[in-house]
Amino acid sequence: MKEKKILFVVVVLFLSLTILTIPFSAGYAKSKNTKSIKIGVLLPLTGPYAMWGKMFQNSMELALDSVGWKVAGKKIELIIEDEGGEDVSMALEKAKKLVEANRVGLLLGPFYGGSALSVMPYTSSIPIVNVKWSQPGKNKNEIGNKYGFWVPTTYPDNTYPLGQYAYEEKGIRTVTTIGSDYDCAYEFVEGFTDAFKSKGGKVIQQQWAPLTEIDYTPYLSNLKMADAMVIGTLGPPAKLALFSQYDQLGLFKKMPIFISEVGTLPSPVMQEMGDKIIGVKGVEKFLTSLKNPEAQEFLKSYQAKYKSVPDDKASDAYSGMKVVLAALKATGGDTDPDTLKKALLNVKLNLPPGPFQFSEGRVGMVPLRVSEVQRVGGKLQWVPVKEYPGRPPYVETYP
Amino acid sequence: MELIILNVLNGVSFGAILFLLCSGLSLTFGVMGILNLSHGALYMVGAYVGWSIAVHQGLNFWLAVLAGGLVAGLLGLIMERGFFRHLHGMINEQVLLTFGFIYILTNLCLWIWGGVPKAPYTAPSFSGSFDIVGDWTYSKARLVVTGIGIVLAAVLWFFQEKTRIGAIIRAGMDNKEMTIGLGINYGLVATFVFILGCFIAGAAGVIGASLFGVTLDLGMSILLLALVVVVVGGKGSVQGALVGGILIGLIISFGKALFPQISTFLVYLVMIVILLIKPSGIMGKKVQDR
Amino acid sequence: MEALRAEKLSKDFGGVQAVRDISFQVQRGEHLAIIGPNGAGKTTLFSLLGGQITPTTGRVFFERKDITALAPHRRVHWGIARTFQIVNLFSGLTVLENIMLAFQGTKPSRFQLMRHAMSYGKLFVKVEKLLTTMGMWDRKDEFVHALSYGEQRKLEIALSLATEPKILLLDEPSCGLTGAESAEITGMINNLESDITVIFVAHDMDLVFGVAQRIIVLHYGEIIVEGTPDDIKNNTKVREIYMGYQGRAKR
Amino acid sequence: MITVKRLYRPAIFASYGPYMIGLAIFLIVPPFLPMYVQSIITKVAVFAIFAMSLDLIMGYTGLLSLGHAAFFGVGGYMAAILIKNFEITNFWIVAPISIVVAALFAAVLGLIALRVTGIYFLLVTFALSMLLASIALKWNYVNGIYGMAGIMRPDLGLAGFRLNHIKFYYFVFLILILCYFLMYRVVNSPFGHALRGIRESESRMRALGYNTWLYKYITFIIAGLFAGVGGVLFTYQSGVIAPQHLGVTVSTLAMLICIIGGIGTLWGPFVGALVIILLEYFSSINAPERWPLILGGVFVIAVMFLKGGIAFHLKKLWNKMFLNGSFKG
Repeated sequence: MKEKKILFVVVVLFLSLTILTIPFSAGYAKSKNTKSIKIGVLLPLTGPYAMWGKMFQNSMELALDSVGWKVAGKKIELIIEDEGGEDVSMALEKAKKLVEANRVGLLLGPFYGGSALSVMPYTSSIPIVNVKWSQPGKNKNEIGNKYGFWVPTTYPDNTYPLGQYAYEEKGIRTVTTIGSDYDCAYEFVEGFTDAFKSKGGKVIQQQWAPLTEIDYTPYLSNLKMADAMVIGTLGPPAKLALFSQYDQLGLFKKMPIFISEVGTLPSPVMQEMGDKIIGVKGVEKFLTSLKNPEAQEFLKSYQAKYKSVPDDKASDAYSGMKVVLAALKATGGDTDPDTLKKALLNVKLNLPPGPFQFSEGRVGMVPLRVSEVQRVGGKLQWVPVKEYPGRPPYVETYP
Repeated sequence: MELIILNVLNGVSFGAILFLLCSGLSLTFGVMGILNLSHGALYMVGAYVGWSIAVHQGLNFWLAVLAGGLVAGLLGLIMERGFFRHLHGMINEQVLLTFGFIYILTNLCLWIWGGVPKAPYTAPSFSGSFDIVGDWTYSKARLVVTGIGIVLAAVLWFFQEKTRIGAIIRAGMDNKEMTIGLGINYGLVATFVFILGCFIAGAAGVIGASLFGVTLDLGMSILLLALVVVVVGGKGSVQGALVGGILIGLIISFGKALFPQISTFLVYLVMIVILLIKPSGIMGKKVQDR
Repeated sequence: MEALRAEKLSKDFGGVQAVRDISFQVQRGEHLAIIGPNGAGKTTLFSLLGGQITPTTGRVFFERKDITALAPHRRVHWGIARTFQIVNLFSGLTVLENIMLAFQGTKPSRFQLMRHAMSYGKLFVKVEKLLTTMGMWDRKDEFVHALSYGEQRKLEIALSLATEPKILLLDEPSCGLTGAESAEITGMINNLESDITVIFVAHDMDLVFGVAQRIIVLHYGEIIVEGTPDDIKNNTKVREIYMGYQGRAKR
Repeated sequence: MITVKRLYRPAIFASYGPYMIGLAIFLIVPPFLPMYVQSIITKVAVFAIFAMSLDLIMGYTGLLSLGHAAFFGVGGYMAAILIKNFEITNFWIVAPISIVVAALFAAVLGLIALRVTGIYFLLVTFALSMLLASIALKWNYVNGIYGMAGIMRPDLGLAGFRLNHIKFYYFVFLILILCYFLMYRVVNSPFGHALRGIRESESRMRALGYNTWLYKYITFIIAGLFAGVGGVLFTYQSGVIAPQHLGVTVSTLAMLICIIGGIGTLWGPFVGALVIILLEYFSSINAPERWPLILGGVFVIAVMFLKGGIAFHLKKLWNKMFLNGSFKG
């Protein structure tokens, strides 16, 4: 009989747990005070991109600390939800909850491309301003959303300067490319090759690996020798393994590497990888070695509060929040979509990567820096070698 | 010409990793009839533990392999004693239970080691490469891994075919009731084999990490491959896991080189074909239709 | 009228010759017993007749039609039903549900998707009649796993009777039963309708001599003797096989 | 001589009580809930249909499939393709076609899967669904890994009648009731009884004249059809359908819903869907970083302690109160 009792208790506990959570969150919807500005945020706290979730949260909170969590006299309330990783429908459910229950004035995120595509139709139908620090692809129904803003530039524009640099400065004439089999990687490679081919360069091989790839050695041993190898972007499982496999096949001596995101090699990982990655070139907006005051101030305050080195994506989130705060200041805290949209469009601000402004197609314009891995004072660092000023995206956008 | 040699080497070394992973899974599946889907998660936990020991603390690589194995073995003990003991023969309960463990272990790893993927780490004597053919060089780590795979295969084969415990295990696989009838404490042997399987998974994680590094969704992606190998190789036999592993490794490496578009389908297609022609796998024991 | 005929049936399992060119005939309504020591190939022969396994050589005829390769479930539709040596019932279902399934097995309504299973009045009448004759009507709502072994054995036979067979193959119907229970089984077989042919395998000699009109003795997969119960009783070879087993083998 | 058409006529309320109460709750309460909870309850109804279809083959026929999400995903993808690529918006064209396509897939895959039994059936169905998922992952026509998004509420072809949140919920709930009724008939028909027989002992069923392979094959198709219904409604409800909705995570979720709800009863999966979908959603709201831990814990607790599922215990509780304890499992 005793065992039956335990079972019964478990069942009752079980049901009460689920019933209990419903009113809790429903009641939550009742707190509608207009004094504070509510900002809803979708972050990848679980799933394959969980490493950036925490970093985004830190950077945003850092930006809010700098204004004391207040703008135009109103308190700012940050409501953070997990966008989940693989299940793109979860991001949409959370967006609905933020809009309908928490009555957020504007929505930040989600980060992962799939989640962004599934949330986009919902946010544009309400409408609600949706500022993102993930890079937009050329996909029309993403970049076509009238209330969508992207702090970083598009994928192809991000790697366009790298293609120019490779041809003009390094005298590279032929390249072979590798990337994961999804549109983010296609467009990163496309940006590089558009610039490279427009100068007269030749692409002799393109390889695409599944997103969940674990072992890149077969692709590397299948490489055709060219002046350089270009990496689009690789699925999370083993992107770092590619570099050590590249080294184990002795290819660093034969072919320099150009990568499209400096974020692929964050600083803790670089120290682990060691000297083999010296000379790898990449392109990014924010680098810890930048000299401008905003960059140094962001770096120092991030390291002081979180004891770790911020990377380019952290700077995107920090810049994103700074831009939003500037726009909210301009509108006196009013989050009406159209007024906020106008305010965002004429935000001009100096941010860690440099002077920032939105293009008419609502894509962020900041200077891009081609940089190289060098050992500076005993630590491996990304050192800028050439700066390209921010300019409107060459890819078609829809103002 | 070198392309073929390289691909064969890649296939065999990747196959060795798959063997390291699947030998444990195949044993536990064969001996206890339990399909432990969280085997991949144990592989990942082992790899993370190995990273902490080898890179974080900077200790000897082989100590990391041992540590990874022990932690995974301990988890295996908890799983077997606490849960699997009550679920003999209830296959869908087992599948659900092990799937629950995947969720738990992955989130625990996220909690303990954070989200940043770990770069491949290996013993100092194995990093680097050596010239084999033309101007191509080949990584020492991959050959070491292949070597470990072969050595483990020999040890497990000897353990299964020649030792007394091995005989008990094989008898148990054929007819469990009869083995128990002979007065052998089959439960104890089964538990020992389960923990051994998990130990091998954890150790394989560390060895595999010397090639692939460690990330959070390694548990799931490696599991899918492991299931294919166990089916192709045949459950319960060490030789099956080795042959299955090498075969799948070769299919994958040649698939990626020659027709990358369909390499992922290929693996599942092979699994389905084998399941239809010979459900017990290439080397597996004949399946009695109870 | 000839109900069943086997011609030179033989079956080997990877070199082991379980049954070697067995031929015999059974007339309609006749009660035939198949006896022999363990391992004589009785169950193999039985599975060949039931269609569970197909013979290596030889053929089986049912009312002169060749059914050697006919699938087991098709044979039931032609009127050949069988029971199992190890009780093989639907233990998770009630006695009533077991019998309903058995009755439906050969009826077109078995594929009916929409109508409620319990709404077949005519079928229900037959079920009620069979269960009362078997004396299990009051146990009809009982789960099979709650029945006694004897009742399960009776239900085993009831299930095959429910398919209204022309030929009834009983695999050791009284195995594991007490004297009284096996006597009950003997009585039940004897007052079956006269046109049902019964072929059964047994060790229980009272059942054999109480029911069989003809007996076949198998030994090492071969028929060594065939005849009426009296011939078998005083046949020297049969006595030697059985006695030989009790006493020291003379050879 | 008993001539009653139906043998059982116990008191109406006692045997139909649970249905009435359940129906009342799910018809009256939703309008008062906030909109996003309504969409979650709609997701519960969608997964209830999907889990019931899995229960047909798992609970009633005893076949363990780890790839049932394949038909769920195929139904969803077919609807998304018709809406996005063919621009057919009328629900009464999109839904039937998608459901039929899902059933066709079940017919084809069933031929392959039913050649093996037991743990190998589980592995073949797993491999088949992962094969479909990896095809969807690579196929640009269906937008690859991101899947197809931006699918609005179904247009029922009635001029001026727009399905907003709550109307869509009632629409889905109506389809759930219809599916439940159809599956209830199938399960209690002679065909349904034969399925239970196959679960108990397939060899005995063959000896009684049933072509057991054909029964399993038909059930596989019926289950695929209802899974397709779930898939179509999921695409409308969530607005997106992606490769992982074909894969093993959704199949295991359905399996968990059946186990927790209680296999072998049709309304078990309904209770299971309610508990699991709500738990998954609200645990991810209240513990954004640790919700997989909670969900994983629930997996383990459910399997270890809830033998027979919640429905079993609720029924026992219900019978104790009303049928003074004459409870049969």
